[in-house]
Amino acid sequence: MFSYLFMPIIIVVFTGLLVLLYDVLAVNVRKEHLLFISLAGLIISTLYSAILWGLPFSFMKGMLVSDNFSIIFSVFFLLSSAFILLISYTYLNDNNLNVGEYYALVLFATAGMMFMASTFNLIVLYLGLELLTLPLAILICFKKGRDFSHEASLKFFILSVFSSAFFLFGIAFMFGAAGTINIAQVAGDFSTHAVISLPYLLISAGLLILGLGFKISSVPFHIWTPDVYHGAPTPVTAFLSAGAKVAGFAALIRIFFYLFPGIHLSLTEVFIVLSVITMTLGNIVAIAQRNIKRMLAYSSIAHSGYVLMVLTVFTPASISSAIFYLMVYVIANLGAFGIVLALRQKDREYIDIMHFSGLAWKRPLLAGFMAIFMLSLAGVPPTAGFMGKFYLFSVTVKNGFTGLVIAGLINSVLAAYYYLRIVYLMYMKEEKENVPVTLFPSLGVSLFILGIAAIYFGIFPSPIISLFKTTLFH
Amino acid sequence: MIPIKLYLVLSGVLFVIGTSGVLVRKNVLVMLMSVEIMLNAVNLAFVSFARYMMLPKGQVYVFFSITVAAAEVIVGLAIIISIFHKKESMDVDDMNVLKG
Amino acid sequence: MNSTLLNSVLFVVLFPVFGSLFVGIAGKWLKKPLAGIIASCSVGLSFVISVFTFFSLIKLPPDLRFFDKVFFQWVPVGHFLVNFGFYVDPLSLLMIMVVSSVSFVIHLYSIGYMKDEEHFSRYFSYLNLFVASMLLLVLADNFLLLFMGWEGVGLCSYLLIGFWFHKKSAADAGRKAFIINRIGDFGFLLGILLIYHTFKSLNYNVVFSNAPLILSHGSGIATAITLLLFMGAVGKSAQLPLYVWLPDAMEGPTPVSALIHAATMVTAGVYMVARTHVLYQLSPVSMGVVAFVGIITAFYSASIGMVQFDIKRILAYSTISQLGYMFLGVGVAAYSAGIFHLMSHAFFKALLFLCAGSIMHASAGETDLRKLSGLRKYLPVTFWTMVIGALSLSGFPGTAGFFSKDDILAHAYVTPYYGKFLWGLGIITAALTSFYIFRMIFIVFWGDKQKESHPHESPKIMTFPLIILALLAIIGGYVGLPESNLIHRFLSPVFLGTAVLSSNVELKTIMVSLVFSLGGIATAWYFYLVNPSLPESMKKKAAGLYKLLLNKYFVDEIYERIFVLPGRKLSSFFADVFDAKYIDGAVNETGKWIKTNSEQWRKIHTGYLRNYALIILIGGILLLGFLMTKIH
Amino acid sequence: MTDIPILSIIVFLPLLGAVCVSFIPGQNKPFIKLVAFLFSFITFLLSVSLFFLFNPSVGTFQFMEFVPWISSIGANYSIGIDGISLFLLMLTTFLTSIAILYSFRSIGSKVKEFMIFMLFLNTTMLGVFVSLDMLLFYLFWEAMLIPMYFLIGIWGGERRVYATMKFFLYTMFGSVLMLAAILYIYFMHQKATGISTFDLQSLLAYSTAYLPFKTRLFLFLGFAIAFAIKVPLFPFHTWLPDAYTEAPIPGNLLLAGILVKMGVYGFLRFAIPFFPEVSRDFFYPIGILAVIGIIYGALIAYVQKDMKKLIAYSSFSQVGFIMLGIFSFTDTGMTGGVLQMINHGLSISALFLLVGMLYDRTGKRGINDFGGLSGSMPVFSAFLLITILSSIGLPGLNGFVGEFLILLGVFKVNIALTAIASTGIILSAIYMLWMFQKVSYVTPADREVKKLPDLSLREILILVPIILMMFWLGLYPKPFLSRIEPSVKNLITVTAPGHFVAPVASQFLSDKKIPEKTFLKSLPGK
Repeated sequence: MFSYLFMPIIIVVFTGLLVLLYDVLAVNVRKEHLLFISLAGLIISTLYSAILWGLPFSFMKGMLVSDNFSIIFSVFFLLSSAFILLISYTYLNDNNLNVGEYYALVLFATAGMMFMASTFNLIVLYLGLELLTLPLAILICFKKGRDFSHEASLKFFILSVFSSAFFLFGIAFMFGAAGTINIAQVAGDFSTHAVISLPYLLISAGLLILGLGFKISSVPFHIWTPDVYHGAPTPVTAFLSAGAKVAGFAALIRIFFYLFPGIHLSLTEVFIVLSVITMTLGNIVAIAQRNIKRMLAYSSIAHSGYVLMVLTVFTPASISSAIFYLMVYVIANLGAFGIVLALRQKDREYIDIMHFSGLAWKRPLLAGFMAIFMLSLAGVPPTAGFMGKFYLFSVTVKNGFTGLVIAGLINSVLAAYYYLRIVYLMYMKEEKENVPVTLFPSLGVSLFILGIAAIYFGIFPSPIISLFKTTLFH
Repeated sequence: MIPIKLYLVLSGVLFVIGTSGVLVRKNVLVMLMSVEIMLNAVNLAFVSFARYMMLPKGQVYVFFSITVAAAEVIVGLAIIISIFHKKESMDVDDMNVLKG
Repeated sequence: MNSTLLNSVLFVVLFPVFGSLFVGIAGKWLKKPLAGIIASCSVGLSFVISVFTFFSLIKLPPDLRFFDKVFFQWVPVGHFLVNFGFYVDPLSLLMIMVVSSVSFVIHLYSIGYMKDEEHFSRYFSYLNLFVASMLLLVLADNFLLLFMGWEGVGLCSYLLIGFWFHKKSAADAGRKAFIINRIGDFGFLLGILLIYHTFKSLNYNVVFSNAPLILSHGSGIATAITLLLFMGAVGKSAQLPLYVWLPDAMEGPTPVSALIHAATMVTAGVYMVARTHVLYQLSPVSMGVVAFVGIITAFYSASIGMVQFDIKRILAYSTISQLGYMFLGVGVAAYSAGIFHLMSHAFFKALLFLCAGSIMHASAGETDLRKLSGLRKYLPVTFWTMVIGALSLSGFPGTAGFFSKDDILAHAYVTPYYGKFLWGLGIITAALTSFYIFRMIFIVFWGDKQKESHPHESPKIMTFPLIILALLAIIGGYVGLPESNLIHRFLSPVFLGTAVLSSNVELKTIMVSLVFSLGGIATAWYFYLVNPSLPESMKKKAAGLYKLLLNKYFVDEIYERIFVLPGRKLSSFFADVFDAKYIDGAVNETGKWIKTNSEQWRKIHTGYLRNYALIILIGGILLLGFLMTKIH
Repeated sequence: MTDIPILSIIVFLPLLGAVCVSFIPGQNKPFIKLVAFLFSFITFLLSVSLFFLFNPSVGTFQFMEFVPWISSIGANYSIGIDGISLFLLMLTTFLTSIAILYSFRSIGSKVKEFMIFMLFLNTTMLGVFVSLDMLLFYLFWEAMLIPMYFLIGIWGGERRVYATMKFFLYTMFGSVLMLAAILYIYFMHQKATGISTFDLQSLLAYSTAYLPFKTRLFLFLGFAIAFAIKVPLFPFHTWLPDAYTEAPIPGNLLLAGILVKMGVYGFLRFAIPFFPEVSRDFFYPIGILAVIGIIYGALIAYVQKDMKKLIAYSSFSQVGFIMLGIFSFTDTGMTGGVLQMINHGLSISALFLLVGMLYDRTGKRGINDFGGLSGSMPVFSAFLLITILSSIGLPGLNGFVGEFLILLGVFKVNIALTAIASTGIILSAIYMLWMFQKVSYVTPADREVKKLPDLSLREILILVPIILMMFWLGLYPKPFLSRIEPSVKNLITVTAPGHFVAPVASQFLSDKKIPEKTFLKSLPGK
């Protein structure tokens, strides 16, 4: 039973080890093989996850679970990792980074994310978190010889261990409050009115929010995000924005879906405040950014704010809309980073927003996709971003937070400004500097798929939304 | 029996010391050590809760924590060494190229 | 009347419209006189149809001479329905005959007058459209269609006054005409709205038959409606205070002035008041206003006319003055007298203008009295016809003007309210009128020929119309002889229940006004032929008055100061200050404010690791602190 | 009516065109132009067929189509038209064809992209007019901003980027408020009935009958601000002069001809039927703003030096009439308002086309740069004159009928407002004739202007249909009025006080009763 149900994670971990071993042991290492092996692992794992759909199972009282929620997120992580590998392939070659470790670390981090999404046990969650964080820290400084990446890596590393200490402290208090760190069990205790120490529980909740807030870059725990996104190698930045953040949300949703009934009053207020300041700060500071990676960093902060909006109340509808939004966000964000990766020649990257000037008339298709991604992030129909926002807002109204929705809507107008600026540069400004474009097949295909998805889900969101609306938790 | 609160206060004090270390010290290594103090403070809390509630699984969690701490130190040191190679400096305030 | 003929009334309007379209579009390919001939024919055909209609109409008994022919529904919305239909009755028929006949003559004249013009066909296209609009105005069976013609003539006056578009003064004058007309139309439009609001219809039949039932005599609504309508008439017929466009209208070609002053456009106001007399009858106040505005305008502009030097300008003020008479007429309920004067005025004023055109033709476009003299011998036809016109204008016995003007004055005399005053001012104006017109005649035709000028008589195509009009200016009056008054009898079914005059009073007033107008002629004769130095010395004696009159009471300047300049300033203020600073400013400043904030807030990210840790810590403390407050 | 989904075909044919164009190589400009024009023209022809298929005797929706779309949230692909949208639909297809035909010459660079955006814009605009589902409507409504953003930003004038950004953000700001209102109604409806739906009719019946008054007030404001920005109503017009001035002429046609109509259409289709009482109470605020706009816009137009700016402000001034008519709640006023939308669309696009034709010749568009064109370009001057006359409401041309009906309607409600609004007819004559004089009269000093070639056959062909329409609408508007009026009547019936208060209303409002009309009584005129 065990091996059968947790194969997805195991496959990923073993693929990581296989890649490492292959790189070290094989006589004549072909770099493509590393990619193929990793992709194969990810895809097999994805398929395996898909098979498990609708077969909820829990192992060791929820230390590991496999329910629809975990499967959706696992597939998310697996696919986004696959796209990360696809879009980073020649980047790695050009920077002499194309080694087994890179693939292995990405796969390990993926496994960590999957752990985060598929456990009720907080300590396993902590392990997953660290399994995500440590490979990431290494990946961030993977590109040797750059001040940026070292600084970014150090900041990321110190701050994440700092905040994970708080997270761990939160687990301890949960243990103190309920005598268990199994969230489902704690929730069961609520319903049976067993004695739970409320002060400890609240402290615990606060510290857990801090730890996860760090991962999802909610203000004020977002503070590392811009620097790290800026300093990390671009594929890693994409990975951070797509995978790590979503994993944080997966954990947050699972924890607070269960904890919520007990302490919903205070939590709602906390999430409202976090949501508003997160999206406002993210959007406003993004306006001043001149570096595309920094801009996308702040934009990703703002998007966390939007998702938090719906998490003020943990209803099934809230969760399905949050998942849909995250999916839409990841699609557009991966696409955007993919295009940032395309503006490159060998190891020189062009990440100032001015480098986008006149792109549309040089590479119309590329610019067209960038425009789609930007508009999707801005939430303009008919892109998926609009549907995501629309669904999110409609659920928030349903939850009774119309004021929050208005804040979110006004924020989306602010956001439109800086997303449109990229579009404006691409289409309405003359090219200043000759910016080279390196487009390779795997990147092109990825962009194409992501671009189509960003439109498709904007027009036909129905199937995927109803998928997310099924019973998610076991 | 010594009340649980005192253990928690001790744990809290340790945690604050660790936190302060991260905040005030400029040396990266010392910062890393301060984080270790924080983790140990948590371990103390775990153990005291476990003892107080007579739930041995709390002590098991500490093993997980220690393992993770060890992994953290390894990765952290690796990063610090590679930075030292480059910069010949341990001062964390030297690193503020990325800002804004 | 058979329906074919009634249907054909549509063509009274359609012929000139087609003429206008054809000449306008195909003008490029038409040889010069051809465009003019086509245009003239189209108006001529209108005239023919109206004459036919006239003859079949008078065969009918007087009570049955009213036809409302609907062609199609124009604007149907729910209960609101306005048809495109024509109202054929003695009044409209008389009007279309006058309009089409005079216009036809002017068209003919224009062929000769405009032969050297570059945009010859365009001119005729406009001219045809002008006639068509006026005919539409007259024939309309409802107020909205009337308004269409009403605005249409305003448009055509704009186009024709500004016909010589290269001249800034012409362009300005055209614009002025249109805009001042629009000011009047603004009131007129409100009047129409109020009519619909009151009667739930705009059709003449409905409105007029219901008016006495719905509105009581002297009711406020009746006064409001009629005054608003009159506002339109004031604009269109150039009465005080909206007369200022007409003197400038002489910037257009002279036949155009003839057309505007005689047949189309300015008479529309008088026609409208006569047409809606049922409503005016209900409001004594409005009647009084109409009469007073009329007579004051008459006197006012005649006084200006006395000192002007431009022959066309003198004629323009003369028109304003004569229109004043007509309004006096309709204002004292002497509708048929007003229409009668309208008709005779159409003949002699068209004549006078065409004569003026002939003079200009002869003297290279000169219109200044001070540079014209002694033309009698060179322009015999012009001279004689112009004298006839002038006599008619002065009300010389036996001319059309004599009968029609005195008809009005006699009616004014018997009006119960201030009748004597109206009449008194009327005959004084009559004296002024004879003075200024003969001042012009004497100066232009007597004396010595100017040096270096070679005056010559105009071609036949131009003198022929003069002769026709001169004949009309004389015999036109005989339809309204005091005793047999044909025109009055013809129109009486329309103006049922209006004042009938005893011939006794009429004879009495005729004698008095005759004395005055002959006195005017005599004075002019004395001033300009017998003792030419007298005017100069008079000028010096009454310098203030002279200056006032010469500058037309400074009305243009006053309007400029009160309306135009402040309007411009307000516009500039709105455009450059209010819109730019506040409306735009609000949005742009918000944008700037956000950008400033953006620059400020990003400073939170100092780049120092330890600051970051501190921020996370502070966030955590706040978060925990907040949660702690939830513990009771 | 028929089994052929003709509305869907009309809406999506241009999009298909855009896709086709995107597959043609960019160098093959004539072919791109031809394909784009054919698609827009066929769409136009199809929409003309609607005119004949349309049943003028009923005021409800026709050609309805219904396909489930996002079942989980109750959004459907539900479209249909009534007499109001029919003509806006036709106007859209008409002006798009004209705009594309015009752009053959004036758009020299990036033709392919231009055509793609034009066709895409066409689809979104058509979608707005046919949507009977709130989500679908909003989707089209917002999507429309994208092509417009590009059209202004890429092919616009000197300050195009500023203009397009301002346009996009400002209108988006309004739209999001509307989105909030839509979501709120949706939610309240769901709470009351348990049915999730974005269907226009069901939400409409619900909101007029059951929502508390205060809620309706806020929701109305949400809609009203969005639409007022689009119209634009004073003081929300700041984007307009910039966008109009900077947009390329084909963009102008659609921007001024159709986009601003969407604001009015929004009022007619959503704000008013959803909140009839509130709308009636808002006659004075909106009426006064409209009248201020009429006079304010006219005054500013008078001192403009740039022809496009002058036209922009004139357009701003004229839409005030439309708003006034719509909010009069009388059949004449509202019908006039709808008719005036068409009229304004025609006259304003003709004006922009004419300015564009001058710009194509000289690269200038200041009113002082020209003069005496009556001599050198007589055909141009004639067209310009007719267009100007149409826009200043000369009887016999289209503008008058609409304007008169509006004034007639408003007169019933408030005489003073009518009188003040009517001064607009004087002011419009002042600034329009001023422009005409500057352009067509008085000989210019500039030799070059004297030698300008007159309109080419293509240009005449572009203008003639518009001019003919002006005359048709002015002289025989009956076919139009007869189709608009039933729908307007229907609207008036639906918005009559108490129309939707069903007996079951009490069960939703057991504790809250709809207060009597007390709001805004203190405002002037009441």
